[in-house]
Amino acid sequence: MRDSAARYRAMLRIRRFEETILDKFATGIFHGTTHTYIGEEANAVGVLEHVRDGDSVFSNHRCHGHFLAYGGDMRALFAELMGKATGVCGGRGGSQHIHWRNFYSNGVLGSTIPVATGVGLAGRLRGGDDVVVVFMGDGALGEGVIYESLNMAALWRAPVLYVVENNRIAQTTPIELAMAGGIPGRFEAFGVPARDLTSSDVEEVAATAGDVIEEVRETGEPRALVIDTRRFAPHSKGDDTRAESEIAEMRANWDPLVIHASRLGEGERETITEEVNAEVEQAFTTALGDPEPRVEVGAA
Amino acid sequence: MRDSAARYRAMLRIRRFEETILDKFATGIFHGTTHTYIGEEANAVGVLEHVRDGDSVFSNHRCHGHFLAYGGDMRALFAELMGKATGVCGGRGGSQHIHWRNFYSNGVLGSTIPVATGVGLAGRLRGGDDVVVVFMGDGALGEGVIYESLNMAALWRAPVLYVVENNRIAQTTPIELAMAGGIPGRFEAFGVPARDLTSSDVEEVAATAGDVIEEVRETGEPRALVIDTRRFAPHSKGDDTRAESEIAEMRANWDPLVIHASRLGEGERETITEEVNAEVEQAFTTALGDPEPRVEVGAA
Amino acid sequence: MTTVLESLNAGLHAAMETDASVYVLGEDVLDPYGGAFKVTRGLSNAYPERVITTPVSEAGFVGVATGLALSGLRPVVEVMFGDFVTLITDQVVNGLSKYGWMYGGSLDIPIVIRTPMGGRRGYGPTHSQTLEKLFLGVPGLRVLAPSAFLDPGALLKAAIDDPGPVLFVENKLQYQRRLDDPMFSALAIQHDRQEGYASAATAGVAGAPRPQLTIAAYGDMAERAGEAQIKMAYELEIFSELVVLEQLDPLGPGGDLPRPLQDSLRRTGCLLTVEEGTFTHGWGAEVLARAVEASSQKLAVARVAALDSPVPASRALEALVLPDIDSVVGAAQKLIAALDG
Amino acid sequence: MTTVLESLNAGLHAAMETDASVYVLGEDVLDPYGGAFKVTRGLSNAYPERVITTPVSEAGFVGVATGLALSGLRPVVEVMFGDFVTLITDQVVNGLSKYGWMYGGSLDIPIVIRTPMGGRRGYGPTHSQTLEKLFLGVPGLRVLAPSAFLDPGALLKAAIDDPGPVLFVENKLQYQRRLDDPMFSALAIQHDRQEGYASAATAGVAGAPRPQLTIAAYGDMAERAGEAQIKMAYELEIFSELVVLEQLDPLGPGGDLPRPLQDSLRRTGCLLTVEEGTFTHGWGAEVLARAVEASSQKLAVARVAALDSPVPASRALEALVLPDIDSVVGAAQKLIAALDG
Ligand SMILES: Cc1ncc(C[n+]2csc(CCOP(=O)(O)OP(=O)(O)O)c2C)c(N)n1
Ligand SMILES: Cc1ncc(C[n+]2csc(CCOP(=O)(O)OP(=O)(O)O)c2C)c(N)n1
Ligand SMILES: [Mg+2]
Ligand SMILES: [Mg+2]
Repeated sequence: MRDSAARYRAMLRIRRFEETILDKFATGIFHGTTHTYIGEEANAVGVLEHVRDGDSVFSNHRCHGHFLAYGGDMRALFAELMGKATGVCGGRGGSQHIHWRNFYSNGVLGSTIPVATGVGLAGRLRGGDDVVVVFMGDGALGEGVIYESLNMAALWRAPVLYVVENNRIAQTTPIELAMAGGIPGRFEAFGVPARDLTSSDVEEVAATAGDVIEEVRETGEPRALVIDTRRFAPHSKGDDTRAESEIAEMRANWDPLVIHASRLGEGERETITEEVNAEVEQAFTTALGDPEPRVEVGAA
Repeated sequence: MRDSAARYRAMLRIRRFEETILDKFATGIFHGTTHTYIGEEANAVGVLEHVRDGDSVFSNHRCHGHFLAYGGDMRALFAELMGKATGVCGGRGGSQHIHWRNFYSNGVLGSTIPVATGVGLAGRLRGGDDVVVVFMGDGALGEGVIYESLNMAALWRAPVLYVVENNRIAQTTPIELAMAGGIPGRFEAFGVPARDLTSSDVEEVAATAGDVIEEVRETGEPRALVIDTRRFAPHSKGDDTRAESEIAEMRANWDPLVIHASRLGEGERETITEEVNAEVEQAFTTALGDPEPRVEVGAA
Repeated sequence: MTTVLESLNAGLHAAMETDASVYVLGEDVLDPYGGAFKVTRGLSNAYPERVITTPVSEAGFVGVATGLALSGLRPVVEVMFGDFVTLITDQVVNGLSKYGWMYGGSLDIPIVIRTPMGGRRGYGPTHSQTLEKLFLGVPGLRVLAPSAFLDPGALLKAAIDDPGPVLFVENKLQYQRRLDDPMFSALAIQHDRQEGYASAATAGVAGAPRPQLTIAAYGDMAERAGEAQIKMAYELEIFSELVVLEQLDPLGPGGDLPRPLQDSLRRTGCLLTVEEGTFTHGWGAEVLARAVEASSQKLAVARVAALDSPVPASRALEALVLPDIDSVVGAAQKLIAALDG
Repeated sequence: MTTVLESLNAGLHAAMETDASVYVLGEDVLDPYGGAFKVTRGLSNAYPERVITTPVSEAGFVGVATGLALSGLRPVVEVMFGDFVTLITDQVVNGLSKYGWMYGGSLDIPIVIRTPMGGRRGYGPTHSQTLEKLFLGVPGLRVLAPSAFLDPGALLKAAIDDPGPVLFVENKLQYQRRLDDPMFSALAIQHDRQEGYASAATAGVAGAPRPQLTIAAYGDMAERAGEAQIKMAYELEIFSELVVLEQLDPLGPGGDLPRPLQDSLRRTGCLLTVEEGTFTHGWGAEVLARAVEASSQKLAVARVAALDSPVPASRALEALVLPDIDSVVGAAQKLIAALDG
């Protein structure tokens, strides 16, 4: 349970990190792709503040925010996107394939869900009350392996929290064109109780997530949390097919930083902003100066 | 809509066919495997009597009953199981891989569900009111591709009836060990309305199936029908791990032939029985005398 | 100056215009986006009712497309990244490739599955692979790859007319290549039939002496091999014949080595296979095996491919793992040296 | 008189007894049934809490097992029929085989996926295939196949101890073979290391003259090749050396031809590869390619495999499509004839 300043800082770190990526992408220093988390910061920060040492976190293609909120090193993430030796995975994984401590992300939608379920199951088999948190988007819900996993999680009582970040779009496809039925119902149909939250207020997210994660810890059973959220930036770095007015409306009503800002004094906000700007600048410059990987590769 | 005698005959044809297979299997004339439909005859007969010429039917490993109820030739099915040239697929497919007119079966659980959905979609794109009926067991519901298919069926309005024959067991695995949540809910969660029917009375099955298929035809939308049923015989030809008392209870309370018999006069039943016995005997002997396939094979 | 991308896009437009039974399915294929790599651009504007954007359900929509094909329609399915063909393996191997045969041989399954393979964009291990080898040697399936040396759009249109199933393997970096690239003006290129409706191109530096070496390649690596061929001729006086194949499997009639490749090998007695996928159990192994089995003399042989490793994201590491012009040149030099020495 | 089935079952029992982190997952693996082919028989009675029967969710439970492996447990997964590996391709190719490498090289993924391939039982096109070729050449994955000439149970136990992922390819008809089959008493068999913990067996008819031909094979076809070898020696005076490999991929250190096969080829200069899977792009193509690449002299080579067709259900058609003893004999005769002629 963090205070308002800590949460503001955590969200701002993600926002500035992602802005820096988008801003500098054109220069070509980032080889590859990126999927920025701008607008969705409250989810990662609100959910992951409840994660403890033995817990595990699984993420998807849009993993920068999750990684930073988990406690991942900003310079190492910059370096990974630059393909440097100091990158989180030494430049092997890039933006979508990150692993550090108990944090894992993979670029194949849905594919991490059974794996996260297995890590949860292993926790129960070993004993203890570690939990697993796994993030997925609304689009990923098209993948059948997710439902195979939910069924096993419920059958075998795997302490896993399935978090759906429902930004109502998959790449360019609005949810209406991709999803029949409703999201919570898809979890409940497989024996996984689900909560639905429409908010990008980090306090609300943190409160609800805290309750559900506690529930998972205590019961040792799977739960789902569906968070209605908004993606402000393009899917990747490229063109956004959505109307500008639509984006403007989102930024006006859904910005977690704006919503949370009011809880801090102006001075406090300015200090945090300056410190975060400096931290990001510093992490970026350091990564930029980091060495390329030693060129020798062998299959695992 | 058939009369009682026709339904009795249709169910008895399946029963005798399957009994003959089990009875003769040990002799080695059937190369391969089999999954008999004994005890579930009311489903195939009650559902498929509503199928018209332009409609399509997809089946699974337990397809003999569906094929015969669809109108498939008994001698050709015997011949296919014997690997004869006169077999439904010339001996290529065997027990699980049958195709005749608009009837298709495949041995990979779940794999036919998207294909059946596509055939349904094609019908809607072409226009007209043909429907598709696809059968699956409770165990097959473990396959994720089924849920991918339901979602598309609902999104794109495919006129498909998904029939779950819930005999509460998959090979040797009781449903309690394999399924969390409930079956109808799994369809509804993906926007496919479902009906649940607990009965092996062919009249009840026919009535409910008739309503639902009519609904699919009129709305052009997918529906599900979940039929609680019982498998009397072993999964395949081999050992049955269930208690004999359990089987005895099933045979006593769930036998569609017994349940339906009361509606026919004894004389009528005897005539039908004699005729069916003769027909099956005849089909079997003819198939037995049929030629082996000409031995020449090339990939399609 | 048509690009491979424009040619493929035109092929799709032509197919949809001439045949009302052609449908396009895939993720994000609708305009204005027109697909992740823009191959389907303009189709949904022109034929709104025949372009269907799908949920992220690769196995499911390939199965649905199989149902369309079973019903006599001609679906063209896009799998957004070639890496995701791993999700459709069952529908391809146990489904659409078998139906025609196992149901007695009476059924057509006119489906085309298009997907872009390939790396060099830093997308990392799950978005950079060249995985067609998973689907080489699947009975009942035809595997094609367009080439800038031939006609990508025409090949795609022919594949759509094919009564049987086709896996159509594109490549991310190939999209921007020009069909009439002046870079290749130095090459004399001869076109032949390969098998069915697929063609082969045999290229040599115009006016060069007798070729010492045959290079067999396809797709984007064929174009890189072409650059290597020119470089070798002018800088190293190594003269080669490049045989570009549109059909990866079956290679030729009855699966035998295609005629143009046989002819070239008769001239050179030396084979270098080139592909972007990983080395072991790649396309080159079968080509090499067929060539050796068919040849009475001893052939000099070698294969150029990616290292047996996942594709790293980092530019430096990716360049190390993936084969390129210099890998072709280097392998050719070693082969020739071995012959001379 | 231990059978392959008993040996594998004993290997599983030994692994579960000596290592409490070993878990078994699969469909219908519980006693009294003990799995569709009985390989897991007795395990759930002995270790009820470590044997988990799964829903029919191949992709899902392989992914779940990957999670167990990531957590330091040692899952052994059974896929009921080898034909269904098509459903786990993504979890294998983009998941468990990559994690160790792509996450920086620090992770162990000690998972074993066991599955029975093979036909000759009339199960038809989706229950009779030999599909390991889909997974040959997947970086980070080791593919093993037990042999009655070696020690199936020991190999399985070693695979379970392996810190990396293993695909363990069994064969339906192989299960009933005897390890000490008197049929093979005529053979002198030498055992060598192949690569890692995998072994190779080199067999020749005792007291036979210098071998003319090397036969490379694995799994059930290796045993059929052994029968062919004896038949050829006594009936046709064709003398061969049979090299049985437990590891299909990587073949040897660095993927090179394993030592015992190299040695035999040096003796015979003639290679016949034998497998039950379809011909094109099979295991034999890579073995042949590696052999030719490694050899300075001209090798005589040929491959025995199934026809490039689905596996029909009918006994007559199935026998036509699948290779057997006579296919090996026939191919050997042709090779030898070509050498002499
Ligand atoms: C199996 C698979 N199919 C397709 C893609 C390509 N892809 C990457 S992100 C994306 C959209 C995902 O949408 P969603 O799950 O809602 O997450 P969001 O991007 O909205 O955060 C797609 C289709 C992929 N990465 N994996
Ligand atoms: C993908 C796949 N996995 C496993 C099997 C093996 N198998 C054949 S039938 C069966 C049980 C099916 O149970 P259910 O779907 O309930 O149908 P039922 O046999 O009860 O009619 C299994 C596991 C298969 N055929 N396909
Ligand atoms: Mg989304
Ligand atoms: Mg069942």
